[in-house]
Amino acid sequence: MQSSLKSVIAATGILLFASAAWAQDTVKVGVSEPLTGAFAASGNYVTQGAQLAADAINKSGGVLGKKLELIVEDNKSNPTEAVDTAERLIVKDKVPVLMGAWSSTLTLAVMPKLEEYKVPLLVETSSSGKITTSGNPYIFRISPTSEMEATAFAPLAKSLGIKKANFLVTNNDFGKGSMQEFTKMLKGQGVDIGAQETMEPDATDLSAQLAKIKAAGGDTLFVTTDVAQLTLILKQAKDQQITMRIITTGGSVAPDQLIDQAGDAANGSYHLVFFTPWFPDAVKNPDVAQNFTAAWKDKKYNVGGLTEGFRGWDGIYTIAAAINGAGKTEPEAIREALWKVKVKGVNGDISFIKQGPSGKESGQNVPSVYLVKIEGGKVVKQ
Amino acid sequence: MTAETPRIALTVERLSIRFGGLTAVENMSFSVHEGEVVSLIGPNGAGKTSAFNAITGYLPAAAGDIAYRGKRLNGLKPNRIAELGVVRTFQKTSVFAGQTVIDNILIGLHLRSRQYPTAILLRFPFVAREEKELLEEAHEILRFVGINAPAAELASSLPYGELRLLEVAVALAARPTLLLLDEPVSGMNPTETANFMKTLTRIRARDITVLLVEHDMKIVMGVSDRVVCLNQGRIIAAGAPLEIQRDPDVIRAYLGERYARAQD
Amino acid sequence: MDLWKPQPVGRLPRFRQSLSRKSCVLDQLLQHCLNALVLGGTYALLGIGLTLIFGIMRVVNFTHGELYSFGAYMMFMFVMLLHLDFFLSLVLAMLLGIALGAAIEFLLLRKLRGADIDTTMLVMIGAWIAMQNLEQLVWSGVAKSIKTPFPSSPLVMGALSVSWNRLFVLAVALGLILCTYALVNRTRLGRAMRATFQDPDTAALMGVDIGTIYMSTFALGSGLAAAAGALLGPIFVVTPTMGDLASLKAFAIVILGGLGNIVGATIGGFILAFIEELGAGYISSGYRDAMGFLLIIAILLVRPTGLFSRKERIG
Amino acid sequence: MRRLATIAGLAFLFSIPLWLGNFYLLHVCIITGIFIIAAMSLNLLLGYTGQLSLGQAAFFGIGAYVSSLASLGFEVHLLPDWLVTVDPKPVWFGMACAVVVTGLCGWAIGRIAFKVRGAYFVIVTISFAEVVRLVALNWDELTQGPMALNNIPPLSLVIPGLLDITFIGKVANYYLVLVFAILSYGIIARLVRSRAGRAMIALKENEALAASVGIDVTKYLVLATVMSAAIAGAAGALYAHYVRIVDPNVFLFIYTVTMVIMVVAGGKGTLAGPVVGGVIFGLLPEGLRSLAIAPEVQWIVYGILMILVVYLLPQGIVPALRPFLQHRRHLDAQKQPPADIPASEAMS
Repeated sequence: MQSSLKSVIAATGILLFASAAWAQDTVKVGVSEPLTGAFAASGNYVTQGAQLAADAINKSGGVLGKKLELIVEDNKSNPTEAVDTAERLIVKDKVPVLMGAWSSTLTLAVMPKLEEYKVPLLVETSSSGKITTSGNPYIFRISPTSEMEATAFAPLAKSLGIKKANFLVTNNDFGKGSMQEFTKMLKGQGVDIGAQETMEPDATDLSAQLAKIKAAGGDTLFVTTDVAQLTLILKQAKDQQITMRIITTGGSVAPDQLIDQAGDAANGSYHLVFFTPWFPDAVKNPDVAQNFTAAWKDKKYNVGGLTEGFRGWDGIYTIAAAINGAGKTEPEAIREALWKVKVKGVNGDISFIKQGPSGKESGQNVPSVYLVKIEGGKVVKQ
Repeated sequence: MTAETPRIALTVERLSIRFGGLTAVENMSFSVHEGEVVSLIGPNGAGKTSAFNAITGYLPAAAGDIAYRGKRLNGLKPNRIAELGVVRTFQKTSVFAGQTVIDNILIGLHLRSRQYPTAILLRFPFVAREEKELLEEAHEILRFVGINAPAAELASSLPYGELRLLEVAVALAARPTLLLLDEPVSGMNPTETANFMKTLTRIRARDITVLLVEHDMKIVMGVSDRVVCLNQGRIIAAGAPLEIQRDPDVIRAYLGERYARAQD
Repeated sequence: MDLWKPQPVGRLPRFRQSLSRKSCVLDQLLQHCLNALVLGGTYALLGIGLTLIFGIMRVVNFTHGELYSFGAYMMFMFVMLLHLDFFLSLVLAMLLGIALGAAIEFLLLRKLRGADIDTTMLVMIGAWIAMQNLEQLVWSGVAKSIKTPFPSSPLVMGALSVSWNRLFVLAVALGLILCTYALVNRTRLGRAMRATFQDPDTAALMGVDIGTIYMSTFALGSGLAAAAGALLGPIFVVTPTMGDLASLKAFAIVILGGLGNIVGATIGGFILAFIEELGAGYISSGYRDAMGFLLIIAILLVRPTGLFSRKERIG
Repeated sequence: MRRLATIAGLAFLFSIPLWLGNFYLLHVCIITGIFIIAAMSLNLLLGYTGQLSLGQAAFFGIGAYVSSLASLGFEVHLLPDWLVTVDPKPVWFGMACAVVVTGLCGWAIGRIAFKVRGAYFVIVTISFAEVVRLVALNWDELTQGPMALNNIPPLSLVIPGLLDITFIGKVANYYLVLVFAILSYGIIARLVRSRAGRAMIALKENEALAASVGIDVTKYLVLATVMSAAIAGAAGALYAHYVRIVDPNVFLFIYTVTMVIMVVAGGKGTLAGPVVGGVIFGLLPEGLRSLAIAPEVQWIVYGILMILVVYLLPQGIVPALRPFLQHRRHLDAQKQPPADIPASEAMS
């Protein structure tokens, strides 16, 4: 918690000051993340990961012979605020490339600004399909779409023996997009769909939704939200004796933090994640994962945040590779270069395929997806 | 009603006012003729101000009828009653304290003015013309009641006597045909009181009917055509000042010492 | 894979489902009521704190929600950072809430006594903004959770269940409400409070030290809000903005119960909780928080003095 | 003299985009301008009728949503089998709808205000804003809920063969907001310096006395809330078509608080107050930001300033400066009729 506080101050304060002082000598990258509000926990982890990546890159010589400088703005988990941060980063700080904005809703909100100012955005977390299919050529996404997650999960639906599934998701593009894709996938497998409940991202008392879900019956509950709310759901589900198998999607659930904060209420839950620090051999690029994990632990950041923080790391490394590839810090050149990057990331190898209407395609990475389970206070492979 | 008798302006019939279980006024009946000055007197708590409040719509009447020029006032809101020409002042000094003297009067001229929101926003020519007339009229009212303070002075910074005159000026601006004054001279020094008497005479001269609540008997006896005396919510006597002065009930209930003092 | 043939799953269970559905409906209703009961306790706690301040001091206390989150953060600090005993932390959080309330009264409200209600309201809004952002600066915007010593498996009664932690909260809340009631109705201080509520000027003439009464009232109200935060923090999570809705709901409860009416605020707290919980369960969970506000608007239109106010009274 | 100063001031405001050069600062000016309009609308209620409405963000937000929805078009089931479809309308029409709808909301709130006053009125207005926010959050079919209304079209004015402007850039939007601000100022100035404005002031100063001289208190309170709401709605519509995104957070209490601070600090019940307060509190965040100060600190400063203003300048900045202008005001008041407001002169 101290570290996150530090990052907030560092992000909004020192770096802004620095930007004024050494404007000429650095390569600026804009980062818009939710540092406060409903998604604050995840946003701070991603920002920490991004900062670690920038430090590591700078230690090994920076980009184009200059230091990489992150200008972090807090989008307050609020779409209008997210647009404002993009406006500020592009118009005021004149960054040639952005990373953000965590939630799909926030990213979708920022997208028109990218077209207006012609600046590329590297999307590190958002999962809504709409982001890459709406024909915005300034979008490059390294995180999986909900559809990819659902497809990856499909074979498991049978092996887990899911017969009737319920949903509890945040009332935004992230949650609803996920619910839509998983419903489609499950229906295709002949699974009954029970209650489909939504919740506000900052709701804390979910007992009413859980009571409804319990009454609906079924064997599985799919949950899509971030770690803070998920902790509450696990605890409150246990209070109400909901014995369904809980499966989370979206990868923003930090199982270690769940074990720590929800205690044995976390036992028996399944989680779709995109980085598995618990099984170093299972990841595609063990050395990269090793570097990241070491840097994270070095800073004494919360280990629960590893599964979220890696997104920031991968995002910044991808951006750095694109800037190096472009050879200059111009938005259009960086956008061109992003199509050619091949980066060894924590999640796996990052490169972009084309998605969306032709002529205005967005870039989409094909990342790895893992399912893990919490059992006896430990994360186990599924 | 024959032609010779003066026309009746205000009639109060069997008026009762209650607060919860407490009866403030009971079965009160009296009337005021056009152009008259009538005083309502009685010891504290006799129900004078309550009667005022009921007539002007600030208190609901529990029973009875109030009518002005044939129109029933019961249940009307104060502003509707003011539109009918019945305007009052308040016992506790009551002006628009944060506004200048002239603005106080301009507010008082509300009923005189004919502007409506559309005309104001679109600035119809008559609006500016009317504003000019209103300002002239406001200055005229100031002169009429005899306020000497600068028109741009804040009302809150006026000396007490002028403040009470300003109250009357605001009421006069509403163009009353019946003016109800609630203890207008209480707290004034003799000079201020004398000044006020003059103003009251001028008001009379304008054919404005006046209903007065006052403790100062010099004023009451000096200006009233008729006096109604209340005690404990009931009328105990009514008539010309001289009759009232001689009425044994009144003397017993109220005038005894007080009037005796005033006579000296 | 043969198990996935539709027939055996389709018929038999349909019959069983309709049987179990009936009991499910009842269970769900009872579960909602149980949840509401627990929630109502803390609402009542928030409500009586505010109704005392609002009733006696005529201050629309926008910092009430901040005291609530302050209590929760103190709980977090004591339990999670200083590793103090859970129950001791609860007491400490409440005491600090009392102290903070007294400080606010002394620093901000004392000089404004007699000022109109809008002026104090603006000051309290300013204090609220400053406090909330200070909290965010100190604790960051990331939600904190607090560990509890209660067993993690709930108390089970048939199909119903409730966590021990929530039962504890309900018990403590009811205890604090009774204590407050007794304080106002059975002690010298309480009598002076009631006198001040009726008529501060006369009370002052009769020798009541209005300054002390105001400070005690504000401190007591603040302490109750902090206690509510300290109780609920471990059940939910602690965030800098957690108090915003809480204080709006407290306003709703005060209006529901009538100004300065402790019993009214207690009943109002439970009514609000039941309406919210049942509304969320059977109408729409999204409009859960709207129920309270719709209730306020409706009540004020029908009965501008609140649901339970006879005349303005206290106790 | 006065007229000259006004013309000079307006010339300065109109010249800003010509020499500012920095688009980001222009963006800040536009947002500030929009909030000044909203603050002026609040001032009509708070400053002139004395009703502390803490639901002003509701009108602002309703204006933003109505205008956006009308110009984006929408489909909504009012009953399960009754689908209402609205095709996209021109933006100017959407903005007009916003003004009308917020005016109607203002009418409703004005009627309520007649029943409850003081603290209760404040709480009713807060509740109103909160209910509207929750509706915007949950009525996804119409408002997209927390997913926000995106890609809102910018205002474009097309008169065939004569005019064709799309307000998409910063400079165009700046002038749009400036014109709206002058218009709103003019409307409010005309209103408060008329019979209607005097009635509102009377209502604030002394309601009983106002009624006694024939002022229909309810009528003018309703008039004030309708005008106030409509202007706030227009500001909200401007905001929506400038930032081109609206989400339910637009109803948050913090926006109302921003407006209240602007009005109270500048001087409630004065025409210039919200403008002065708006300029200070609109530009202050950027000043603090450039001093490398965290946003939380900015808000802490806001909160403390608000307390200090109430303590030290209870009337606000503009009335505190008034003694310097007192001499001329005396003359104004003695002269008949009072000189009309310069801004509206510049307009007509």
